[in-house]
Amino acid sequence: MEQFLNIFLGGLLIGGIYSLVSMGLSLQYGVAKVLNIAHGEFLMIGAFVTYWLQQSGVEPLLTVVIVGPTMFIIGFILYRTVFTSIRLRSAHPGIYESNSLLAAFGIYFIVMNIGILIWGTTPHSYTYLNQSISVGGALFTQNRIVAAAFAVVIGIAFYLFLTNTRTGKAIRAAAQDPATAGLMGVNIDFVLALCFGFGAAMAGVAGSLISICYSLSTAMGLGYTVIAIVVVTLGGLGSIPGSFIGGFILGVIGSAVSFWEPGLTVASYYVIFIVLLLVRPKGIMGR
Amino acid sequence: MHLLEGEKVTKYFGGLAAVSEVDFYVDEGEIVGLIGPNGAGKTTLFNLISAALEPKPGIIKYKDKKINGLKPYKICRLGIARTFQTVKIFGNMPVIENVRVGSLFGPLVGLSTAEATKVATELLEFVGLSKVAYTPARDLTLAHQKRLEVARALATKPTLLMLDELMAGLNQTELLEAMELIKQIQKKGITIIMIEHVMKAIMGICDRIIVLHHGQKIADGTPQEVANSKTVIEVYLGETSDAGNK
Amino acid sequence: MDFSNINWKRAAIQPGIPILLLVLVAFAPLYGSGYIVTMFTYFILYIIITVSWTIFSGATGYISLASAAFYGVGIYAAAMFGERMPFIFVIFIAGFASFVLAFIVGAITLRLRGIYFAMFTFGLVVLMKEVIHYWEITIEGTRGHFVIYQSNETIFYYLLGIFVVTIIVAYIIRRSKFGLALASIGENEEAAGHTGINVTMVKIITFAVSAIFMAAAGAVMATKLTYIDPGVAFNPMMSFSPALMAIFGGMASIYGPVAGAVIFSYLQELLMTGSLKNYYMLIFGAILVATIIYLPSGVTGLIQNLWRRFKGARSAPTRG
Amino acid sequence: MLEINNISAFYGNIQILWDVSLKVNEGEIVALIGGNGAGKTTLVRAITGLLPIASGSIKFLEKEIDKLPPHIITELGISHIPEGRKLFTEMSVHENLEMGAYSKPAWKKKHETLERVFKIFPRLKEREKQLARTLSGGEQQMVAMGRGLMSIPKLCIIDEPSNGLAPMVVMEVFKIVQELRDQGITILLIEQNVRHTLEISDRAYVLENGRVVMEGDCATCLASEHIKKAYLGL
Amino acid sequence: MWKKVFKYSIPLTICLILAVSAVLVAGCGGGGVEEGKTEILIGASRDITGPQAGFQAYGFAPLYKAWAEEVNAAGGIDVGGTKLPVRIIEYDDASDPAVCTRNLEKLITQDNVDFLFGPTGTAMLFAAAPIANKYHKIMLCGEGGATTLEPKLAEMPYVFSVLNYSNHFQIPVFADLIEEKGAQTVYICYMNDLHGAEYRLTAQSEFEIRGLQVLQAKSIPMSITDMDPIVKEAKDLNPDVFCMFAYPNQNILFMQTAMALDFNPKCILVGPGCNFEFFNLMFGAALEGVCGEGAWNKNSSPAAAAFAEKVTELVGMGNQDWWGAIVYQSTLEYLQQAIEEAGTLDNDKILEVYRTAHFQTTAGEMWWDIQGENGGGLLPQECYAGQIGQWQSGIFEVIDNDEHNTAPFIYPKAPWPES
Repeated sequence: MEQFLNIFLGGLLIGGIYSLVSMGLSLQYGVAKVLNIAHGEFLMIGAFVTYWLQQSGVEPLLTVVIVGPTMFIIGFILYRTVFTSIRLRSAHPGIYESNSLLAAFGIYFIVMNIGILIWGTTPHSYTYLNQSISVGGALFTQNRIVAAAFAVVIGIAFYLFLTNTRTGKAIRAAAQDPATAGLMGVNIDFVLALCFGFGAAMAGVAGSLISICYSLSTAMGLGYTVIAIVVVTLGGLGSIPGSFIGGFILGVIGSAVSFWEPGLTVASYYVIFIVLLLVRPKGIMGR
Repeated sequence: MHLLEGEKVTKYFGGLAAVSEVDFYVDEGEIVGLIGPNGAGKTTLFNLISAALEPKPGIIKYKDKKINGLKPYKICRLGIARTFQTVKIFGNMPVIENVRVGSLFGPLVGLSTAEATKVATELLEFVGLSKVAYTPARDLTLAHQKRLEVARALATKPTLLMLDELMAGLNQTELLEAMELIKQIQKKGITIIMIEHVMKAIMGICDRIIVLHHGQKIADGTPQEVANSKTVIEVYLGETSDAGNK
Repeated sequence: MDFSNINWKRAAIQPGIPILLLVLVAFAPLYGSGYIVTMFTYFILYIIITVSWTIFSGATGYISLASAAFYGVGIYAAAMFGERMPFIFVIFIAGFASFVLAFIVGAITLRLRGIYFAMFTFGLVVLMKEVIHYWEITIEGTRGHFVIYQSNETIFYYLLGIFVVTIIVAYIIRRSKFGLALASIGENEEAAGHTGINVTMVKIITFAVSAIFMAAAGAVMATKLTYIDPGVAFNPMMSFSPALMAIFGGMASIYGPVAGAVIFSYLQELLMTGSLKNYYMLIFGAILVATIIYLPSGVTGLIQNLWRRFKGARSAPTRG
Repeated sequence: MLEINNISAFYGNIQILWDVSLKVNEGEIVALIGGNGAGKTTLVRAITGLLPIASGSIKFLEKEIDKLPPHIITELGISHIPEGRKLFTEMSVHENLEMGAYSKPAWKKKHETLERVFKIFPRLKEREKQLARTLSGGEQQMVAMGRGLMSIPKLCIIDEPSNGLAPMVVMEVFKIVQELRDQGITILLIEQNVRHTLEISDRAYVLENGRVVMEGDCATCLASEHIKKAYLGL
Repeated sequence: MWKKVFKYSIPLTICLILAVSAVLVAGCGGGGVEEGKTEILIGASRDITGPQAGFQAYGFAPLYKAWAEEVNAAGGIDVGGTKLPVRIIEYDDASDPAVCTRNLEKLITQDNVDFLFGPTGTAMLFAAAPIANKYHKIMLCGEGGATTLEPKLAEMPYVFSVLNYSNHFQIPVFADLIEEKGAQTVYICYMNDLHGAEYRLTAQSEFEIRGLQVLQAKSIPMSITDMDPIVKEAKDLNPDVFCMFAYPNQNILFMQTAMALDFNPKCILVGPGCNFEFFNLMFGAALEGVCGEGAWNKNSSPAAAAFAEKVTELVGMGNQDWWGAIVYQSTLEYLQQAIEEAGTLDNDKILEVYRTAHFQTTAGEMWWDIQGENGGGLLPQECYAGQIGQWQSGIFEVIDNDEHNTAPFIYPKAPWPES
């Protein structure tokens, strides 16, 4: 029972963060149609900014307020400068998708290496809320519970934003049919850039949350990108609730594999991904 | 024996039947027209025959052999060639290369390169594109691109040629030329099944017309029969009277 | 036979210059210092990988990120069989193993839409790395293998041989009926299918053939590395490099990928060996983004455009 | 109200529209008819700003609109009800309608407009919470039209509303179009269903191969030999 | 016709220009004939921007640099009568073995270095050793060790492995220590790379020989961020001894997790990393009784005391390495004396000296244990200052069961302090 709680609750806790990262990618890939392989790099930058601010005495959870908007602006500008022009130059959506994938790889190299030049390659960490709490005999540190709670709150808040506001509805409309959304008077370039910005902001915030419970290094990004891609495929392309739930599912699977054999965790994500692509590319929530 | 025969051909997209239980046949040497309003399932039916899609359920027979589920290239090599509603040419290749692809890969026994070039040149002559043989295909006008598709289809040495809206968007002169071209193709002994909206063309050259509506066949007969059919006038040509009440 | 149509000058120049260059490079070990041989070895390596990448991905537009997997298969073949048999057999085994792997991967994935194919192939590289790594650590209790080593000149000439074969095969594929089929698939897959091309087979076979050269090059390079582990063998950079080099060089002709490979491996030589590895990666990324936005047809495309414009400007007065 | 002067437009290298001129006066239903590929949809794309025109001008309420982006044109009061309905299938009927009122001025009044739309299409009120993809074809067309009205348009471009609908439903749709005109909305109706269209319209333009081949009031058109032959199959 | 010629000749000309310029540039860099040596060049491919970069930058590099400066300040190394200064050329490989081999080739064939220093880490050493041997350059492998390299050393006469590693005395010593104290069960967690794999294999066999039960041997990936599963499982199994064979970052993570989840076995061995002073600064009192691989400290000998002060000054507080520093320094001193004895830079002549000579160094008398007939060398156990260390009141005490030890082994360790 304790073992089960350890695996299951531990999976849900990390799953909360996976959800947040994946919802960000879902916006970028599902709506803006950019398979942003540099997604994890925004997370890395977010984590390091938090680390940096924490070192100069700022409460880590408060840095979310700085990291989120900053990453949003960076993502927004990036989309307007790089991806909009790729989109306008591409003859058809297929070319846009593959070119933006390659451009995202370029951005991945750029951002990661800027990170390395600033922060080096050695891992960093700080301790914050490092006491543990017992849940039915299973121990969890406070920082994880706080981070997961934060992630879930942000995720739900964003979902409410999507369903209840004018801009949120425009994003959902653009996700389903950008051309028609344009007919409704939605400025598509703007909305797609907005989505990309929100995606980057979510990655950044997830990075901040990760930094309060795990150690960080400039090479951490790609791992989270992979997780996000798997979750987005799992949850169904462009489905925000799908990504949210998918994050928890992958968290639990990852947790179970880690308990059994930590060396195979990453491999298990790829196996899930490959099987999904072959068997059900639409994802569990896709139609 | 019919050249091509379909029994209860059906195709669902999602929950919606795009083509439902359509029986049809095409005899050797005929020109068959396939008409119906937008969304009636004409192109879907074409896709089912040319194996871009697989009917579920239903049987399509060609020369008395079941051809459901074959790959498109097999269908092509059996002798069924097609053109597309929205042109699908190889835009960056020269015109003649487009046709050569057809003659190199289309027939059951492929031609040698030299023969293929010869055949391609002849076909371009036939459809009237020899002047632009070496320009990239994407630079042609829409009418010429459609002709190019016909030439490419002919290069595969088909018994049955399927033309999807060959005449859409053509002007009066081009239209007449296209009709002439179709007649010429028929003279070569090739059976034709064509989707068309231009009534004049359909009525003028088809031996038989099949009318689809909402995925169902509502009429099948000579142009005269179809034009006089009450159902067709109601649902397709648009009768003024109380059509809605029936 | 009619000889009047043959353009003798062109016939001499067209293969002439590449052959001259090849001879020049082939004798590098005789006149160059030890390091020139090593440097040229890397140039040739990247040309092989990039040209063979272009054989499939350039023609069909399917972005394959599996190059590293095939290269890695070659490396592992050398590590496993290098000591047991003559090296030339090892190269053949590497090529064959890679062919089979690519064939299987192609058969199950080439029906995936473009971007999914790219993701799948990338996943394949990482998965192979992780699984072999795990196998070595937990089952064998070690990581990596030693590879028999060979003199720099031997390695150089092996690679040169593979290079020549790759270029010839790429040229033949481009010029043959098969190449026409590939180009048709790249232009419009659906129409190609309906024109009688066995789309799936053509794609799978090309994919598998292009993998042969990558693996063969990997097998040779393994002897240069002398010690290999999954991280070296399945380094994702080997997947990105050919894509960038080909796109940067331009894929309309064989020269494009060659030029791209030479430029980048020289840049790599300047920055990566030395202490600017991270700057290399940074520049690599920046050029990748810039190329996609500003140079869709690559350097060779740009030069051809400029040349056309230059020629146009020069001949304009005579026309007017 | 809408004035199109001698425009041409291209897709890639192919010219689709040749010197097309067209006028819509306030309070009219103007029909634009023509076969597939005649250039109707291209013309609409040019008006709504989705396709740049090569030459000529488009004026709406005396204002040049041919260089404006689509969302601004929508705000000016042109609403486009697209061919094939193009609903946001994973959103509810209510949300689809709300999207119609996306432009800022319309958003402010969306509750009142919604009431009006529900008055015209009472059936939509019953289905308010349903996902759009669960509706029948006719209902979907109603959502599309309702959505078009949500932007409080001055000019409504309705693209092939009868497409793929059962004959009975087609009649209903055309009735609604007339109703809209009676409520003071100017309409540019694009149709293949020539007879019905000409019956409810005030004036008509016939587009063939990207050129306007005939214009005039509907009675004349219906009587024309050309129309009879080419479109009515008589 | 000329159009066609132009069409093909332009791309070809570009290729030609590129190729020729490449030849020229490379030629200028590497073609020089050496004549009248003015300095002794030592090449190294190091992890400057890779995962262990911090240790390279603060822990290891300053020692080598300081040695070179010291030698140069004294006028250089006496090579057959002329004193030549020493220069170290460092390239970055970011822990990528492929780049490392390429760097070494560049150092040897283009920069014409006289000697090589080994790269950082076990796997890197594997990649580097064959290259050194291929080009007949003496290589002093500092920060790495590899059991599987041992049999190969017999065929690698130019490779000298400096550091003590798993079966090269550390784990056998540790196994003796815990066996003596009556430990029964062990949990092993190891990094899934060569370093971890080797320690795990050695540890498993050494423990089992002595009748200790290995409850679990689990590998963790380099990228691990969550040690909870490992620590929770270990806590369930309740071993007497917990061994963690991973790098500092994972070890720090383990320490934090073990404290947070209150996992406190009788003995904990973590390393490498534990041998650095920063572990002490980071964990303070919590580190009491934690063992690590190494070791030496200021109590090892008077020379060591002086060297400890020098090291602190060189690398700064926190970066002192209580495992390798003293050996690296001593082998450098050995190299200098060997060159002077040989009176030439000819690697083969110097090799002769290496095979037989004993020299006095900071760590005491030093000589090499030559493998096979004429192979490379390992240091014998007597030449090390210690094998296993344990933190006791802020000092990394040597606890070996021989004359090297500076303090007795404390078993069981103290509980974690209340936070």
